[in-house]
Amino acid sequence: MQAEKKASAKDMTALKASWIYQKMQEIRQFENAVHEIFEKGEIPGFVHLYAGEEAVAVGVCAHLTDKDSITSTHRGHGHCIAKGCDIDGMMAEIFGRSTGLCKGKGGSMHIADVSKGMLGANGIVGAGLPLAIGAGLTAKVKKTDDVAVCFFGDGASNHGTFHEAVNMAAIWKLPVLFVCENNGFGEASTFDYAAATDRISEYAKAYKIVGETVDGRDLPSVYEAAGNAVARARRGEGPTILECLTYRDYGHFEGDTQTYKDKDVQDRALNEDDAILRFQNYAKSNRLLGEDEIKTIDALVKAEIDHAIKFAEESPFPDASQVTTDVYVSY
Amino acid sequence: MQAEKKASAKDMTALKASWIYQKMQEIRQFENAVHEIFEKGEIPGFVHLYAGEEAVAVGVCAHLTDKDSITSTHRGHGHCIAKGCDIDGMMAEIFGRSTGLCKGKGGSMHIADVSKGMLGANGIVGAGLPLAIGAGLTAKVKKTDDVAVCFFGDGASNHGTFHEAVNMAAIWKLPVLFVCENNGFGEASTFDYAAATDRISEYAKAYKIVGETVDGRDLPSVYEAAGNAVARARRGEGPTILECLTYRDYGHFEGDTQTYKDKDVQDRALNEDDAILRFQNYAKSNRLLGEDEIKTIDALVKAEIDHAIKFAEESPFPDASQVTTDVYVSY
Amino acid sequence: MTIKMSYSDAINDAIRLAMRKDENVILIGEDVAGGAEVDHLQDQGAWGGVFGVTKGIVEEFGRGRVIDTPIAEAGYMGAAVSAAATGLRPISELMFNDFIGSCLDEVMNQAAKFHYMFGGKAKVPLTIRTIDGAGFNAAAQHSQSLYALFTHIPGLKVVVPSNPSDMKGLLLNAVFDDDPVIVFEDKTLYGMKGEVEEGFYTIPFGKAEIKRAGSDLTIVGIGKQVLTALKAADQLAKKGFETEVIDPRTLSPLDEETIINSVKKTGRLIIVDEAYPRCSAATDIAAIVGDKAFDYLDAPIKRVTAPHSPVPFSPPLEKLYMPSPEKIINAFSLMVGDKVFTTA
Amino acid sequence: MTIKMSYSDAINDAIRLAMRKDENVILIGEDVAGGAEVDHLQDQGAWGGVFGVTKGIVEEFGRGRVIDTPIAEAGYMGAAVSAAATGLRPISELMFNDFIGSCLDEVMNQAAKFHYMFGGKAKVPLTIRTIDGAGFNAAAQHSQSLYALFTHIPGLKVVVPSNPSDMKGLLLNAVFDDDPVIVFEDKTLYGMKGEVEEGFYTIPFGKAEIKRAGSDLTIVGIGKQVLTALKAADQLAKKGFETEVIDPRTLSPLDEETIINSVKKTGRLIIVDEAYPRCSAATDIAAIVGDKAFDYLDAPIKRVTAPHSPVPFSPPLEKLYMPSPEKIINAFSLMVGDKVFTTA
Ligand SMILES: Cc1ncc(C[n+]2csc(CCOP(=O)(O)OP(=O)(O)O)c2C)c(N)n1
Ligand SMILES: Cc1ncc(C[n+]2csc(CCOP(=O)(O)OP(=O)(O)O)c2C)c(N)n1
Ligand SMILES: [Mg+2]
Ligand SMILES: [Mg+2]
Repeated sequence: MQAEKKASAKDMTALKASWIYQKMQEIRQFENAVHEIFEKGEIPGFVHLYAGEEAVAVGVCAHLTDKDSITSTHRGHGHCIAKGCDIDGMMAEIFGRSTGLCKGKGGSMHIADVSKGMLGANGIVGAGLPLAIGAGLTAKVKKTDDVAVCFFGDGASNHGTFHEAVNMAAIWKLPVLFVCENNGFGEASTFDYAAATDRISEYAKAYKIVGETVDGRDLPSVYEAAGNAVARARRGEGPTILECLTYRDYGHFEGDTQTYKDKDVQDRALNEDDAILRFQNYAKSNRLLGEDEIKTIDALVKAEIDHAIKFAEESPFPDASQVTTDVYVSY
Repeated sequence: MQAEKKASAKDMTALKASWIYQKMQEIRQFENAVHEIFEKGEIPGFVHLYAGEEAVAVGVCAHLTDKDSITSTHRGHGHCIAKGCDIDGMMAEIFGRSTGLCKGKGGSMHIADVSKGMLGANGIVGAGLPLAIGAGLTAKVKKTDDVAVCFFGDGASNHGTFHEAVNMAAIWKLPVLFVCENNGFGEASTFDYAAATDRISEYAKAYKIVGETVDGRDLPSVYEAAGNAVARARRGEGPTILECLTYRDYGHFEGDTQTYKDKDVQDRALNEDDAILRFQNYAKSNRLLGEDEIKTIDALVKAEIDHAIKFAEESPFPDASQVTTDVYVSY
Repeated sequence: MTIKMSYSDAINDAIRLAMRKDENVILIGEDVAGGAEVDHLQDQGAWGGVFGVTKGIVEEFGRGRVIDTPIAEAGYMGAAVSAAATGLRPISELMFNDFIGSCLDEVMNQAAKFHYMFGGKAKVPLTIRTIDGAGFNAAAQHSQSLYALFTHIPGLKVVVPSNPSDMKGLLLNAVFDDDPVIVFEDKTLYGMKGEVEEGFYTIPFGKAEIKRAGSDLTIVGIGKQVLTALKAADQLAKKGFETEVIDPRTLSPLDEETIINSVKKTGRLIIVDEAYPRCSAATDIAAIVGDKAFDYLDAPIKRVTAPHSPVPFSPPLEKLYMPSPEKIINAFSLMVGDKVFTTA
Repeated sequence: MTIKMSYSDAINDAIRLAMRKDENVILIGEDVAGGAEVDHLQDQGAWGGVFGVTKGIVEEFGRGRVIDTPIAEAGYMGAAVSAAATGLRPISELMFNDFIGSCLDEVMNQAAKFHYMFGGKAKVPLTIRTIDGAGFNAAAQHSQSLYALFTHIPGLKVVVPSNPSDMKGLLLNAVFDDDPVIVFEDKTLYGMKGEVEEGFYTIPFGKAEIKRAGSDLTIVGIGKQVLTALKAADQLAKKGFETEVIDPRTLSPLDEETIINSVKKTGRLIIVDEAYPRCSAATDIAAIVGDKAFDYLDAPIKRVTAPHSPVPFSPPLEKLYMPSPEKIINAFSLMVGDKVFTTA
């Protein structure tokens, strides 16, 4: 097998950087908007915000097409946006409207768009890991070069499905990328408490697959590592565990008092360690994006989000008949 | 903390060797007898024989008292005998008689004797792993120095409960010894196929606990490694994964055609690599047991097993009322 | 002496009383202490569960007996089972009953069967606390009411408290019961206030409570649906029908006698259950009563349940999904003939 | 053209026909090929499942489509769910239905709910094959009949074939159905022979079969218990009672109409179900019929089921545990008054 050229963040084009920045902004502004609307009491149910972790979803999905699949978590808005889900449809879904991506039946924790390869946010921690194996298996059986990416949390890494899924991906050499979003917490419990290991990527050794830990607030690091892992997967070289160290800017869910958070760490995350700020700086110093372009994108995204909110608010709730439709394809 | 003296097989007393040899013989002869009786059609249900793996159960249980707990598997007869379960009661249980250890309600796959710290053979692969954590937790909460040993197979190591249990034992530093009986197969599938790792003890590194692999057909190796692991657990130094490489002399269950077995490997296991033969040689060359003593034990065990069979055969089946008793303590 | 207390506080109170009474009682589950091992965080700041129900308990009893677990339901539930078999009385929290998919084996094949499989020689005094119920827009994976699954399984006891006072007494009974028990906490009831006896008391299993007496109709409500039944009873009373409302309190064991005696008197039965309709607690009670009180029935037994659908997220859909006083009254009108209501 | 074939061979035949028809059909599970990756072992020597039901299938279709898995039910069942959602039609074997404790989430919260939660925009054409049934002395963890748990859950279809011909047609229907389906294979029926149509055919879900016509009594048997019902019907015929025996074939959807029409004719219903009695298929059918055929019932609906106990190991206990023709006849005698039988 001939040595493959390694991907490098240096190869990022201005076009790609612009896409990346827009997606990061979309996630951030989407989440900030949901946060505010939730506080006003206009959004029902449980909502888990992705703000702060944008570099992970976007840095990974930058390497994927609609034919590639991702599985997600309860904290799924970021994955949806990065994978190309319609933002109006997402917002309407969170509002429980008939125009939502799932007709309002799923809500925040179950946004999905299979046509975009987004196999659903998931309310069950650890559930996405085996699901990613299935998408990888489809690629293998159908002999495509599609890959499946599994986003999961540090908390989920302690669930049995992590072990079962990684082992299966390894023995079958499936085109699967396990992306751990290690934000240091599973709800209120710390990763340090709940996991014996220091690094989730450490497990890779025992499974004889590639494991790597990167700074998950640094877009270029995620982008580069994910690029290499996705390329390996497409070449049939099997799975990778990619651990991204990150932080969630909001609480575990909306309404969380966050007593377990360290103020200093939170401050740093919201300021100098902010993923978007860091990518702005990177893109500017590497002449990928200019200040003007950034402002344009910021404004464009603001308009998108405003539109989404309006769209959602003006959309009707589902019709009564919808309670019992879509249970089966046929029954 | 002062350096603890390491246990060594060299410290094995003649008395211990005699106990060990007797237990190994009891297991072997018990299983051979069950095999024959099953072939004659006198034993109902599913039966999985432990013959060939005696060095593991006995080498480990040699370090335990009735206050220590073990969890077991579908292949549980060996664990029961090594932990001191009554052999008459075991045989009667396998025959489904009212005098069985479980009054005939459990059968081969569910023999248990909590008073001996034997928490039950188990029909569910992987189930014993979390159960061992519970016994370890009881020891920790009650501040005893009891340990819990979990016997599990190479096949079970791929189940999610393995990961969940080992991680919990590690973060809580529980007095638990995970003993993997790696006999190379989970039913008809090989360990090499089903597990990405080469060595189950390899996982230990990621959990930051001690892991070791020993020749599981060599009693002294198991004895020594288990002795050290049990001592560490009693001292509060946490869990160990002890992988014992072994082989099952019979099929997965009685009735198995064993097409997946390699004849040469099987031949070696039944002859020069036989665990009992090897321990005989060891005990003789280390002057722990003489030829006469061995013969005496062999005969004594034969009488025990004959007695157990007779006891079982002559025992009545449970009374009809037993169908619905023991469902609850009170209802 | 009684004091006014919420459903949530009644749980907290019961757990503390149990832990004070017996040092073998431990509390284990995800974030039951909450905020484990964060240096700057004192125990008093810890979450105490996702709804704060167990808040403060770690302060009183310490981390040795209030144990936060990794997200590993099979692992910690299995641990709780054998901790129970080896001498503790664990209260194990399964955060949402919807998560039983990760640890059904430990409950169904281990906890429920040890006593029987081992010939009565082991016991498993385990209490599982878990959250059920729709009404919070928590969508399909966080709104189920899965008590039927557990009622199906011999060896388990199933408790569905509908108010703070019952919750406290039934939960305390669960902890000191020698069999595995699962207690359902309806998430929409946590804020419900009620008079609760101070100090230690237990309510036995298998004893239904007649919440309201009546002679024209019997309604059995499961868990929170007792409240829906009471509302319907109020409305029916205005139309001149006296309803007997029964809260079975436990589904396994089930107090068949109280229900059957009531139906013998009223001749009519409606079961209100927000769970899925097939192979459910509603069909269970209907089948039993239909058999044993056959000669006394003046009308078919009606079940007012969720439809055979997952729980929808969208608030108006979820509202339609749930049983309601109107649906109960509709069912009754079918039983007695519509015109009663059109003339009312 | 029909040929004589065992229940086991009918399954094997159905799987092969499905895999020939559509290359997206794969077979996945523990040892479904059997003897994976042993150098000296050719595919033809491979086990083909723990009872040899899928023997030879790997020879025809290769390891790419017949996939042995590690012992990781959550892992491979979850994989099968999303393989289905991304374009395959997996047949996933859960070796014994008792093992559902390791993968209920994948079935209950993922497979069953995707279509609904995602607003109808995803489908999960997954077939789960699993072994149930007592009678083999396989004890409490390998003898359960857990179809009620699945019937409870909206989004799943539940199939309980009682003979080789139904098995083949229903299994083929399952594979090409666009919803998740679970098919129960009673382990004690694998050797049962019957006439089976050659080649590809399907039997639609929700269509019960009347196995025997009669006017005095209706018996609904679930799965293997259809056979017990038929034996009881023979014995009752000798006493002058004509029994209609109905095999519902699928529990979800349930052919209520056929059962209700029969009861309207006979006025009497016994349901025979070897599963646990509470919140069961038996209570389900009893509740539905008790509601919808109330005016036609001449006697209470009786359920002949297992007791509320785990399955005992000891052969005589297991025999007592199961439904039997005698128990059915006893139930009938209670319905019509004992003296009919004492004089017979
Ligand atoms: C099986 C299961 N157990 C528990 C929960 C409750 N829960 C929801 S999110 C969460 C924490 C997850 O932590 P992590 O995986 O690190 O993701 P993060 O929230 O940090 O993004 C928990 C325990 C659940 N939804 N599913
Ligand atoms: C959860 C579960 N899955 C599958 C099975 C079926 N089964 C019984 S034993 C066995 C193989 C176990 O292999 P291993 O753990 O290596 O133990 P061994 O039989 O080699 O002693 C399997 C798959 C089971 N009993 N439980
Ligand atoms: Mg996290
Ligand atoms: Mg093995």
